[in-house]
Amino acid sequence: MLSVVEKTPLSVDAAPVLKVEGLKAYYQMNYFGVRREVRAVDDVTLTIKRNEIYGIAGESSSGKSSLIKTIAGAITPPLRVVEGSVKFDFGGKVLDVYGEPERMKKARWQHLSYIMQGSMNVLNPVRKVKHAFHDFAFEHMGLSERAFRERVEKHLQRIGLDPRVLESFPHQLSGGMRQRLTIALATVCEPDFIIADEPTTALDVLVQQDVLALIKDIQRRMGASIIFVTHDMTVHAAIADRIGIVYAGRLVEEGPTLDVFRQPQHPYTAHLIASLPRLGDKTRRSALPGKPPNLAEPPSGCRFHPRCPLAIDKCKTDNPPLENRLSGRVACWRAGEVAAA
Amino acid sequence: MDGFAKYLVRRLFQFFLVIFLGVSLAFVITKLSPVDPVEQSVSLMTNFGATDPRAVELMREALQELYGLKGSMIEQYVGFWGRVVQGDFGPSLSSFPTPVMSLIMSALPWTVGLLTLALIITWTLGNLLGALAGYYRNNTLLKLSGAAIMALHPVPAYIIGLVLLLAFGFIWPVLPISGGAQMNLQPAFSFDYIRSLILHGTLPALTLVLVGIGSWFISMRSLVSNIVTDDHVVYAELGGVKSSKIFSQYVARNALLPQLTGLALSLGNVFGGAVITEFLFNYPGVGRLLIQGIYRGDYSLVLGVTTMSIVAVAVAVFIIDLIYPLIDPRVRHG
Amino acid sequence: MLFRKLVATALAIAKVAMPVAIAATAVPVAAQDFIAGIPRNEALIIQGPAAQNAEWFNLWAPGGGASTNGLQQLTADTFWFINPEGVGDAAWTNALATEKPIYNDDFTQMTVKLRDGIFWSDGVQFSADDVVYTVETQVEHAGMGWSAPFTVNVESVEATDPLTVVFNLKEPNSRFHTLFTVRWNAAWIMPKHVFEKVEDPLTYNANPPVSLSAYVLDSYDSAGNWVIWKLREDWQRTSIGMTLDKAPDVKYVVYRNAGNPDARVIEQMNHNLDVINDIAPEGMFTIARDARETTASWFPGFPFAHPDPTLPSVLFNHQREPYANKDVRWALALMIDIRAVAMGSYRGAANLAALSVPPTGTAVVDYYEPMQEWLNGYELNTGTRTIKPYDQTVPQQIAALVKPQWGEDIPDDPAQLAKMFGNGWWKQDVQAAAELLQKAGFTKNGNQWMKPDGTPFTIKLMVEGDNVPTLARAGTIIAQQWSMEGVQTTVDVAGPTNGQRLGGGDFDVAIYWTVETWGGHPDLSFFLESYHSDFVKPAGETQPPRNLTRWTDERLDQIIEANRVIGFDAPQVTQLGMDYLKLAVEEMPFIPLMAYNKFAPFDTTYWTGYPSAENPYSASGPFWSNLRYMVVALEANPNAPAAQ
Amino acid sequence: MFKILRDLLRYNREFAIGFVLTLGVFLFALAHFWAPMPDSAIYLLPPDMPPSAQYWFGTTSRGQDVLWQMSSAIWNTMLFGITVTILSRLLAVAVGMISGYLGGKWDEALMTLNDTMIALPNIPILLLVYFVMRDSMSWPVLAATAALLGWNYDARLIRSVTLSLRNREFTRHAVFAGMSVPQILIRQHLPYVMPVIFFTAMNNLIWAIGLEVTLSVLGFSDINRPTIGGMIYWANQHQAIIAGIWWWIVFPIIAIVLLFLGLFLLAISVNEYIDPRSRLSRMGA
Repeated sequence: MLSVVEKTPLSVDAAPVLKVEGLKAYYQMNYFGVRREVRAVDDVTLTIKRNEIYGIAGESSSGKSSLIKTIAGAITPPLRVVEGSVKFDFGGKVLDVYGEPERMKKARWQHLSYIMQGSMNVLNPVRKVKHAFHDFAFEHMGLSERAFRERVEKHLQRIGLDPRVLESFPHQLSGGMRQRLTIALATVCEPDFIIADEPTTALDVLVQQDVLALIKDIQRRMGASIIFVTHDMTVHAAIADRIGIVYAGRLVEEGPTLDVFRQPQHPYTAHLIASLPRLGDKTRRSALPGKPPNLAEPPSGCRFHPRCPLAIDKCKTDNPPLENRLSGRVACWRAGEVAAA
Repeated sequence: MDGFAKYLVRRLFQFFLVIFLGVSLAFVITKLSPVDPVEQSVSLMTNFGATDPRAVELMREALQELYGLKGSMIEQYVGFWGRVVQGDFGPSLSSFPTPVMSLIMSALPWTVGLLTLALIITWTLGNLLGALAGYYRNNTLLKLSGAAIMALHPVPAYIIGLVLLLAFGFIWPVLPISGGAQMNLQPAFSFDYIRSLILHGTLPALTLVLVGIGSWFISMRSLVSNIVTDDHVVYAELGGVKSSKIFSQYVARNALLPQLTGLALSLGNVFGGAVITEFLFNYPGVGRLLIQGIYRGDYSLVLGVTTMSIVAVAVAVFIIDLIYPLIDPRVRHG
Repeated sequence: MLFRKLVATALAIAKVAMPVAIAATAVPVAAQDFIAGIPRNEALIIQGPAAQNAEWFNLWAPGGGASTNGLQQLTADTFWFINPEGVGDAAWTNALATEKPIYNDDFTQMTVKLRDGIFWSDGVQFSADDVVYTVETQVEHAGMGWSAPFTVNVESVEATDPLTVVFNLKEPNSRFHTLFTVRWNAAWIMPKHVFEKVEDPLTYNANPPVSLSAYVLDSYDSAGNWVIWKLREDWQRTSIGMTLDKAPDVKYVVYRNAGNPDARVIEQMNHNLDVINDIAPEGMFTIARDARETTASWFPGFPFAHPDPTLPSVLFNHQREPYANKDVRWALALMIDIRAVAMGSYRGAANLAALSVPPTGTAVVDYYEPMQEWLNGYELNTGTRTIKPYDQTVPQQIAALVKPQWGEDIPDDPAQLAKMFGNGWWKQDVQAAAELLQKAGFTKNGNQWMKPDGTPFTIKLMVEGDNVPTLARAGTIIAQQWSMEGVQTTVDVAGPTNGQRLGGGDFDVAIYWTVETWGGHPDLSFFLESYHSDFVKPAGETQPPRNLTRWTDERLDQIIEANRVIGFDAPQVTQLGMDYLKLAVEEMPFIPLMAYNKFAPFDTTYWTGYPSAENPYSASGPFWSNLRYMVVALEANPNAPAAQ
Repeated sequence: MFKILRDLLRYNREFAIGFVLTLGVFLFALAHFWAPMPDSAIYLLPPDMPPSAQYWFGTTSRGQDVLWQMSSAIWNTMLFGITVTILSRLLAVAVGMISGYLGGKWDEALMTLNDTMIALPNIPILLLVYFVMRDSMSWPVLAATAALLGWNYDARLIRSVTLSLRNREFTRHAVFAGMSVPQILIRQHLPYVMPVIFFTAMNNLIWAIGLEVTLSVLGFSDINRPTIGGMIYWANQHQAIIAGIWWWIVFPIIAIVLLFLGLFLLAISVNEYIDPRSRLSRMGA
């Protein structure tokens, strides 16, 4: 199956910053003679435009984390890209993540930065924070040591951090401060594109709100695009312009946030949204039966069919393509019937 | 009390406990020794001369008095601590009446010098090679040196020493195989003396290096291959940080911390290796003193050397413990 | 042989690498600038003791080390010396004394005439006052080395004139002079002018020492690895110097601790160590094979070794059952195949002993040769029959065993063979051994002998181990032979506890020596005095040295008592000695095996004229005090590599 | 089980080499049960014969066949090493897991004791103990003594693993489910500690065999029992290397190095296989 042509109606004015086409990334292991192939990312196509915040949602082990790592070029064997491409376009300079690793490496931090999952631990525990800024950003800025320092301090202040944190060691800072610092680190070069993997997961709710507001604020100010992953639908609701739903390594639905929340097209999306707690609602949310599938031996046809309340025989044999529908795209044989169910 | 002070107090407590338990253990074991120093001396003195049986009786009594071996075990133990605190282990029985302490003090610089040098080389080289091998997994040269080091690793010190002794003392006799410096050369800060020290120290030090390097190499390599998957390393790679910098500041520096603790913990074992090496190369250090003490049944010497080595190892561990916070900020700032 | 090729190749490489140092002289580089500031060709390098008490040079107070690092060999002196290898009058040397001891009739007084013109190395003249001081000081200080024998024996000592000393004894003692007669060592004379200024002679380290002999301390290593002695300017003013007609060639003597036996062999082959001993037979053979042109030894060819006047034996603890029974002892002796023991322990290079006296020095002519006939006729009753156990052909049998390896070194003449391998030994006779055991009430169960009480007869055979490797090896072979004949035997390595366990009676059967002699004199009082039953301790108490088996016998006491009251040189001494030897054969209190052969090769690169079986003018081990006679007799090798 | 072995052999080169080496040495050691002569017998063969068709590894100066001596020696040395390893593993696991799981005062006390023992130079202490025991120092006693000195490093490692498990969710579940402490430690935590035990066991085995060699070479062991160290002891007694009887020392050393190499390769490859964490990391999130 080759890439599906991009037909999103929203793509009229801006050229896409990121183009992911027919991306397949598998864990391929020859594990003591047991050949295993885990299809963590299976034929994903999506584009992200300038100034856009794109959220990727899904349960844990749905492959969403693998997807964003693959996009960031942050994968190590045994996870390998099998097919497809990831291309960034930074002002006419097109970078193929898997085609030109050297050029890609140079572009990092200047054009593309990354906020890692578990970003509590991304700072080197034995060095002061200032060294991290220096290592990551100094070369890209072309400034003198002093000017660089001033620039960093200013940046920190803007983010609401006391510049004195530069002289601290990571373990002396609170979780929230460290998270802010990684965001500061990721944005200090004012990149065109930020990739964030579960940026708020480890934080408590209040800090989480704070950080979300910060991300959104920076994005507005710098005019960057963001792609981020989280399982937490409320975060998507808070900042994403568009969201994509991933199930078992596949993109099953995509659309403007508001539309997706209002009118999910895929039964899985519908379930995710329905399970959100609502004010004043005291009824227990119905849990989805069954477990996410084993990606090493995924179900035939639509991978959701064993858990799907709407499944029909066709779902068991044929894989539904991702097709435009309403303001977004969806991959379901019974897409139109979800709302009714 | 801040974290550092707390750390310090704990280490200090540990330091004294190690000394107390170690020295007591050594005392008890030594006192259980079946060798009677008086008999040992008597047989030394009567072995070669014409002997009058009645005279031997007299000699025996006189020696018992002289060696101060009277009194119960507890009395001897209490008295022993009193003397240990003053650094006085009494006279050596086999080198009577030279104080044990002065024997140890003249041997100690040799051992400390040899061990420090060998340990620095071993630790640095082992960790450097191990870290490189862990980071650059596909480098053929590093793979080969890794295989060589690993094959060498299990070979006991005695055998490595023996092979070196034969290779450079017999088959191709270019290095001295016995003693600490050239004969009739008085210790001085001169070219000749230092050259002689280096020549005589080469084979013992090489033995210790070859014996010790393997475990540092292996542990460092596995530490590094774990650390390279740590978030901060992966992140730095994604941040386009230069790989030489990642290796030195992100990988090696973090991996060195457990290795430093390992260094402190290994000192006791390293001393064991030094005993064998000194014995083999006839190196005038404390290890050889210890083996001689055992062979001669000189238990005040054995007790003195064991006590001193326990104290010395504890002091070295303590010093490393003090250095540790300088390198690991997490300990420094609690 | 691959290994030798390897060595040769490596040497070839070394030669290319260092053409100047090696190719010219065939001496490895290390030998050249070996001792800082001392020309190699003026120094005799002797294997020294393992480092011990480096700063200690007081010979008279207990303090280890001083006795074997050259101090007593080169600086101390006393009245007389006996050469343990010598025979007859030639073995006796008057050193500080001008003549032999003069006893009164009932042996309660001994007079010694001293040499004139002897000086201490600090210029003070030696006199009878030094001797008196030596005795009186040691009597006053109980811990000093010869304090005890002086206290027991000496009533008073006086200098009747500066060259005459008279000892008045507490009771008759015809062997009192042996206290001042050096075989290995003896009571050395103290420098009165030095010690009288010292507060406590027991803690005085005598550093630097004053010498009474030809050499004086030059320098030493505070770590104890080496001591260097140099020839005195006034070497002629010493007892040894007076006998020389020219200055000794050896200007420096270096006692050097060279490490384990392997290191010693290597160092000698590298020409860094002229005199060594205590190496394994294989080490000796290696030197003989690879460096024969530059090596001298006691015998020029096989068996090379120098026999010490000590007698390695199988010792039984007579206070433990069943070893008090002489039939058991004899049975165990007859189970031994001595040829295998000689081959296994010494690779055949053993000097066998059937009699209970070391087959060395004068004992060969005084005892072994005269008693051959008696030994040949000796009959042993096994309980069922009488056998003649002695076998005089054992030397020929061993010669046949070693001939394939040593060929031309092995003569055919039985007399020559007897010199090399001893006169004979007991023939292995398993049948007779079985009969003896049955006579003692033992029974055989399968291939295991059971004691009369019905328990299996098993033996723990104690050996010392590394210190005397050849004996450890002999022990394993004897253990195997006994085990094969139904007495399960295991070897137990006692290591440093060996001496103490032997003394304390904490053993069943051991391999060690319990007999030592003068070597150069037929008198057996050296060890026999302590064999008197008066000195045998009950089990659990420590036995004075020598009679380690705690053997008691009235006949033995009679011999000892008779020996006490005759003069040292009296003709009856030899007769009493033979009586003892016959008694020992009959009782077999311990099984004598052989002389304690020591391999003590000499490097002839720099020095020649070492003592040998041909010319046994001195003992050959590095630690014997009469080594001094060798040191002054050595001649510089004119072909020695030039000093650089 | 058999399938795993087959797969490992077929697909993991390190395992295959390690397996072949170890099995080879083990079979060689096992062969001593069929030796044509008792291993303690001496002078049954002509001494000092170099390796030949008749005596593959030559004969010793004591008239023994080096081949059969080695076979017994490796067996006895392995037996000693494995005994030390098992005993010291038991101690290390007990102390490490209890210390790690209980934490607090217990942890502090046990680890203080542990660190004290680590700081003690153990060769001198072993020599002293040997000295005291003398001939009652049989090899099992020596093994027990060595085990008493050889557990502390690994107790520390095991403790740190247990410590990290203590706060894991499944531990809390187990506590709520009413499992007793030993049950939790054995059923829940042991599987995670297993790889550490296995891996440290290899190092411990190496250490123990090194110890055996060292003590035997100095003559501080039962010299009647052939071991690798004992062979070298006897070779030294006969100055074998100097005398050119190199096969007496070289072959035992080669054998022991091969054994170690085999065990080491097995350890790292099996460790990879049974370690749930490394398996997890290979599977991805």
